[in-house]
Amino acid sequence: MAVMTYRDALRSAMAEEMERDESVVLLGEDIGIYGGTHLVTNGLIDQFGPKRVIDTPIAEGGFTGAAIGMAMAGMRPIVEMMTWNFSFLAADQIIQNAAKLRYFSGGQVNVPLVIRGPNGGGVQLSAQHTHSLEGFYGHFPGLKVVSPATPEDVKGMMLHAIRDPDPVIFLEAGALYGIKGEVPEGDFEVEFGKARVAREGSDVTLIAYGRQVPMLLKVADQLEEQDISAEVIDLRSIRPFDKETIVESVRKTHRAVVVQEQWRYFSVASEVCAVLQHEAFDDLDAPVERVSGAEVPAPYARNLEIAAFPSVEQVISAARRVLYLEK
Amino acid sequence: MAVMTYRDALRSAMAEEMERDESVVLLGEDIGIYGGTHLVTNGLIDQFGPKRVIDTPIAEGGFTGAAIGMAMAGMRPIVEMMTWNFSFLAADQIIQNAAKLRYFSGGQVNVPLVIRGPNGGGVQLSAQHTHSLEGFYGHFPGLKVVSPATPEDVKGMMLHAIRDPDPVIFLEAGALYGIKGEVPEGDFEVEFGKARVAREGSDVTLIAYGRQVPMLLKVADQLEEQDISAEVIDLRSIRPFDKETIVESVRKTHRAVVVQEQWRYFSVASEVCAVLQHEAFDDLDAPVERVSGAEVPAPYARNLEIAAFPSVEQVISAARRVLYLEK
Amino acid sequence: MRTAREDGKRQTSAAEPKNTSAGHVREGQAQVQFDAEALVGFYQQMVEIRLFEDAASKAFRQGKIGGYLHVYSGQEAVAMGFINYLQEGDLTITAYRDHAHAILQGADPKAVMAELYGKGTGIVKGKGGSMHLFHAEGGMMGGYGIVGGHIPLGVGMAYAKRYRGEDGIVQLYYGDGSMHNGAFHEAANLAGLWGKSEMCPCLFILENNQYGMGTSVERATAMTDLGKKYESYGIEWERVDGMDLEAVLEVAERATKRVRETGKPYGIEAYSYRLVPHGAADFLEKYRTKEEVRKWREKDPITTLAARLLDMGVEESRLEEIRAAAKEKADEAAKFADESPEPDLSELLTDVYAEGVPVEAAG
Amino acid sequence: MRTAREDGKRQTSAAEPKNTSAGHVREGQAQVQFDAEALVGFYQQMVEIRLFEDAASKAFRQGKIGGYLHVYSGQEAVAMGFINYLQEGDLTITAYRDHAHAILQGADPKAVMAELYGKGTGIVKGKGGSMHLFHAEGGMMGGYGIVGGHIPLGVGMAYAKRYRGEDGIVQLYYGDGSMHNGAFHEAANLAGLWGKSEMCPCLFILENNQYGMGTSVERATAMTDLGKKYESYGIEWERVDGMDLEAVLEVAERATKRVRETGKPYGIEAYSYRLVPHGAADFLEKYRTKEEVRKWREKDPITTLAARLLDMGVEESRLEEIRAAAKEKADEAAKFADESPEPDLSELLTDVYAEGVPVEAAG
Ligand SMILES: Cc1ncc(C[n+]2csc(CCOP(=O)(O)OP(=O)(O)O)c2C)c(N)n1
Ligand SMILES: Cc1ncc(C[n+]2csc(CCOP(=O)(O)OP(=O)(O)O)c2C)c(N)n1
Ligand SMILES: [Mg+2]
Ligand SMILES: [Mg+2]
Repeated sequence: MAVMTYRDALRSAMAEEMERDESVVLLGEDIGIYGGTHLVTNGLIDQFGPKRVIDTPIAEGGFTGAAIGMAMAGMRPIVEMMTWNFSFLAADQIIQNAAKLRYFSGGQVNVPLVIRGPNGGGVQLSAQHTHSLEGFYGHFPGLKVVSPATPEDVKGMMLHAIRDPDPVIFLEAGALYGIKGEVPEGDFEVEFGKARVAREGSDVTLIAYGRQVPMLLKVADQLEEQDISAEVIDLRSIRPFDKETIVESVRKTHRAVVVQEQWRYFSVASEVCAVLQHEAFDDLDAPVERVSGAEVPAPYARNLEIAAFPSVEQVISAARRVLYLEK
Repeated sequence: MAVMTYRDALRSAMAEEMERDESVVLLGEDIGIYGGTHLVTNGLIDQFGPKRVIDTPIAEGGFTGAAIGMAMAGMRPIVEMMTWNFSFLAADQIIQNAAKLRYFSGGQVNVPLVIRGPNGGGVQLSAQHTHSLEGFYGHFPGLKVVSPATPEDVKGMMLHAIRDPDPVIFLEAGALYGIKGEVPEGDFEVEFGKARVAREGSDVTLIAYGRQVPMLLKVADQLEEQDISAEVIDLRSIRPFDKETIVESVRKTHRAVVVQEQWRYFSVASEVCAVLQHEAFDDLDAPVERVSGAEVPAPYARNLEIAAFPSVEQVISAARRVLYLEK
Repeated sequence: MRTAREDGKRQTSAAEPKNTSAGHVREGQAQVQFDAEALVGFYQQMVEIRLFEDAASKAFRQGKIGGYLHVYSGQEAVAMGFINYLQEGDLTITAYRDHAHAILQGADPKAVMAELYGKGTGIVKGKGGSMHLFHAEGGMMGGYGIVGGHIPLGVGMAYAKRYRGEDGIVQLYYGDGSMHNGAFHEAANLAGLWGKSEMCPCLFILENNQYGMGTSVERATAMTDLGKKYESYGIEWERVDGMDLEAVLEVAERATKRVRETGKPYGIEAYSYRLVPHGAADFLEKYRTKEEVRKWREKDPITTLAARLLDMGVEESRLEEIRAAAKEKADEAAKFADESPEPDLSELLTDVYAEGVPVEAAG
Repeated sequence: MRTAREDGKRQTSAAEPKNTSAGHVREGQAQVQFDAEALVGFYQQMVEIRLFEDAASKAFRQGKIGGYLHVYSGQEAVAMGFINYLQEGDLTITAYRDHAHAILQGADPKAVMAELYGKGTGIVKGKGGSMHLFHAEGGMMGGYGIVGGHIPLGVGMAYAKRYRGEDGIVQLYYGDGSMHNGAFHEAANLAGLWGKSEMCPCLFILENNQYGMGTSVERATAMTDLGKKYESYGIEWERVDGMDLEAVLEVAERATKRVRETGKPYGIEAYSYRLVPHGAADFLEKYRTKEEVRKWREKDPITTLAARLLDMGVEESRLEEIRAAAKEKADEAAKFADESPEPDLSELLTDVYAEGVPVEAAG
């Protein structure tokens, strides 16, 4: 095991796989000479040259589409969305082409493509630069959508994503680039479709993904002080969606809180509630509580931004509500 | 009351408001000289001229953006998406500009804009031309999203939408353009944010929107033959989302089935489940059942397409499941 | 071998005098000539396509084909001419008006027709329909339904060809209506850029049939000299009369070779006309006059080629035979499609993912 | 009145000899001259913007400003020149590098700085931050964060101006990096088209500072003569040295008038240079050399204007006073921002809708 940051784990997954597999290339804005806005690709152009680390113009739809074409023709491109906020410009390519090509070609072509970049808010980038798009992309069959929250997962899931024959939407938690954690040495994969029990507990299940996972661990610590044992589940894989792990946990705890910075309606948290009420109807001792972002475009001012996202206090209070310790 | 088709009701709403309010214009592909692919705008260019019925190039992002600019500068444009499938190309404009402008301008500008067009499947248009985007757009604060299912609603909601100071995503049920129904004479509005009880019943609540509403009425008829009294609720307004009407109904029936042709995950049906399990936890005698489209891009072949969407049989069976009449 | 021409734009118009003597490529000359036998072969393929489209249109009217149906009638010389110069390993990609491209690249017309009918024997198993024909084995990388959406894909494929050290190229077909879409702009700009390092052997073939649905070029852009738009991207280009097979062949041979040799994109504007409605649901054609259509019908690439062949001494009876055989082939395709079974319902849930995800049915 | 020039492209370069005598618009001539007093006024405004940006950059380094911060230093002559010719009812729209545009259109620098600090006294109540300044009252219709995303809006606003029978125009600012985005292509094409019926008085002002973040024009497109891209849309255009205020003023006066009179779009390429990093987080600037920056610093529009004023006989002490006053103004703005209260928390939930929708808090 080595300790490294989320950012370095991500970079090492790409660099190692590029060493192993020449069909892997990177495309994106300022990922080469500039070094990557978030330094995720820093240095790779020196190592692999400009034919494999391709700086593109500001044309998310165009270069995502080109990467789809590359994937169809035998390459394994990794597209960097400088931030996922810009991916609305590539939504047509992602949803209409990448996700559906295998199907409407009757299986004649595959699209082994990874689209990655930071996602989520928290650093005052305001309305146009703050989105958490797990549910948005997760809605579409044909895509695989993941949201790793630890250095180990981001490396293992990236290695899996690059080797996956299908298009993968790789939603990194931008706010976590700097966090450190243990990462296994050598080549390893973290498979898709399996949620992770980040902490075991018995009284209540707390569910999240991305940057809300470390927050839930903090919440669990605080709940422990109140003699409440919280199980924390990191969904990590959004599509395929792992029902089993959350249902199993709720069978044990009988209570759940799901937390996301995403907007409440038609979201990942909605799905968690829908699944739990269906699969664990008789096990639930209280309605599943959702804690979501405020129903507003993200504001800039620091105090407003903080108020726009779920807080530790809100989650604690939701946990206490499902335990009928408060209203 | 006059009997007219959904299509004619829609056209009359636009034509009448254009007569009343000169700031209303239409933009879209082939809406003028061609008459509109679905003939919704047929004849309007003769009545209002090419400065008010603006045929555009095939540039959904560009003309949607231009319409946003028009709206900011005092006009009330109505954009036709020839079909909503093409709106992914305008997703950035809709989500990043229309939805958020009022907020990030600190209230300095409004975007009184309607974007309308047909949505949903059922006529073998296959993968790229079959989407039901209620949940997709409904996720974003700043937008109002509606999905009328009757001639009366489509007229009343369109009149409301045009006069609304905020951007409205107006998702028409393409498959329903030809259906007929009674429409009040004269000027009337159907307000947003209120679901409609399309049929009263006492044993089970069936919930849908768009073209699944007439289907549920058929289901209700068949259930009646089995002595099951079904209440049918047409959500009509997706954002704002009317929790009250569905919760009230379930307080009465204690059971619910929600039906959509949309994909299951992170969808309108997920939200309905999430709301009901939370607001009617103690009232529910069975888990809410979802009936959704198959988790595949829409296929072309008739038999596959039929199999890809919810059927009357599936809904009946779901209704019987929540009544514990079958497994 | 004649080297690729680097001198940019060149106009080949129907009015230009043609050398009618038999022969093939002539070194150092722009003109390529085909002898009567070769032209008869092209005639046959074009007639086969036309009659295929006629059969498909009839089936649509009979309700045997659902969804949309966009036929290529009037534009055959364009795909015929360019596809003639494809080599093993080359790829093509186009929009939804794709029947001709698939068939010319070796797709079995029976499988294509069966696709239109939505049958299990269809070329993409009945899953895609008319707009989404694929014949990947033959290099036909698909028909696409979102106007402009396939253009970036073609550019990326061209990069892949060079990146993988193959000498294949991409022929990228697209319509005049799609040129005003952002996807074209972004993709053409990438192509120009990648061409600087010889990483983009992509031949852009603008099928300018003068309308995008009901919108004429004049009503879609203020700058109607569409080919000139390539210049914004540093892409050299030329225009060709797409109603004239020989003119197309001449340009196609040279352009295809040039792209292959240089690794740079090159632009074509093939000027032609859709002699039929936009799609099977375009009943009124209010956007153009009968007179205009009639005038263009005189330039029908198939009848003009027939006249040329007669001039060259080919017997009318031979052409008649070709037409009869083509009719039979089209009818056979329709019969095959009609008699084929629907896809197995299990097919609904396959081909969504290549790996690892269980797919849920409706319900 | 001099009529608008219809003759298209015209090059105004820094090398071109300038008539230095005092005076204003001269009928029938391309050259506009300003007397020293007028130029001193412009100097003052440009210095104020520069020092505002310096104060903002300092505050960013101190952690008082969050998010992104993109300053305009080096490019002041462009906005100064064009905004000078705005009339009541005209609108502008730009990207995220928007402080200068807002201030030049009358936004209070205090409110702008407070916005950068995320305070309740900010020009958009602290909700938008640096990238989203609006001063709708003064016609400033916003700064936007998605590259290219605001361009279609500007075109639509121009349509609205004509549609409503107003004689206002739109000045639409955008960067070189955004030109390769589909949004530019689609919007410029619409503008050209609507211009045919005189429904698009939109002045496209390309702020070509030669880089989009770390990507030089050469690495973003094969066709680096950016202004020529206007021709694809039937939009006439000219290039101007955006480091030279007088050159900009001359072009701006004429171009603004022309757009107003014709109802047609017109294109400008204003060539300039970002003398500072792309944004406050661009530490390394690996994409350009120190030498290049140094060379361009010599053309700094403010120092060259100062030199010109000295030449014209303006006293150095007067310029010094202007700089001192501007510094004070910037410091005051920073002080105001610093001392202003955060937005009231209730503001989180306002301004989402104009009507009818209750907005839910987090939790
Ligand atoms: C993005 C998008 N917008 C609209 C449509 C509807 N549509 C289908 S074909 C067509 C016209 C396209 O014209 P052109 O590119 O010239 O091709 P042609 O049909 O003439 O071959 C339109 C508008 C679409 N399929 N995709
Ligand atoms: C669609 C989109 N992609 C990427 C970005 C990130 N980004 C912000 S500014 C910028 C460069 C834009 O360059 P240019 O248009 O030349 O403007 P300049 O910064 O030089 O004023 C980029 C890539 C963005 N904001 N929007
Ligand atoms: Mg066309
Ligand atoms: Mg720039």
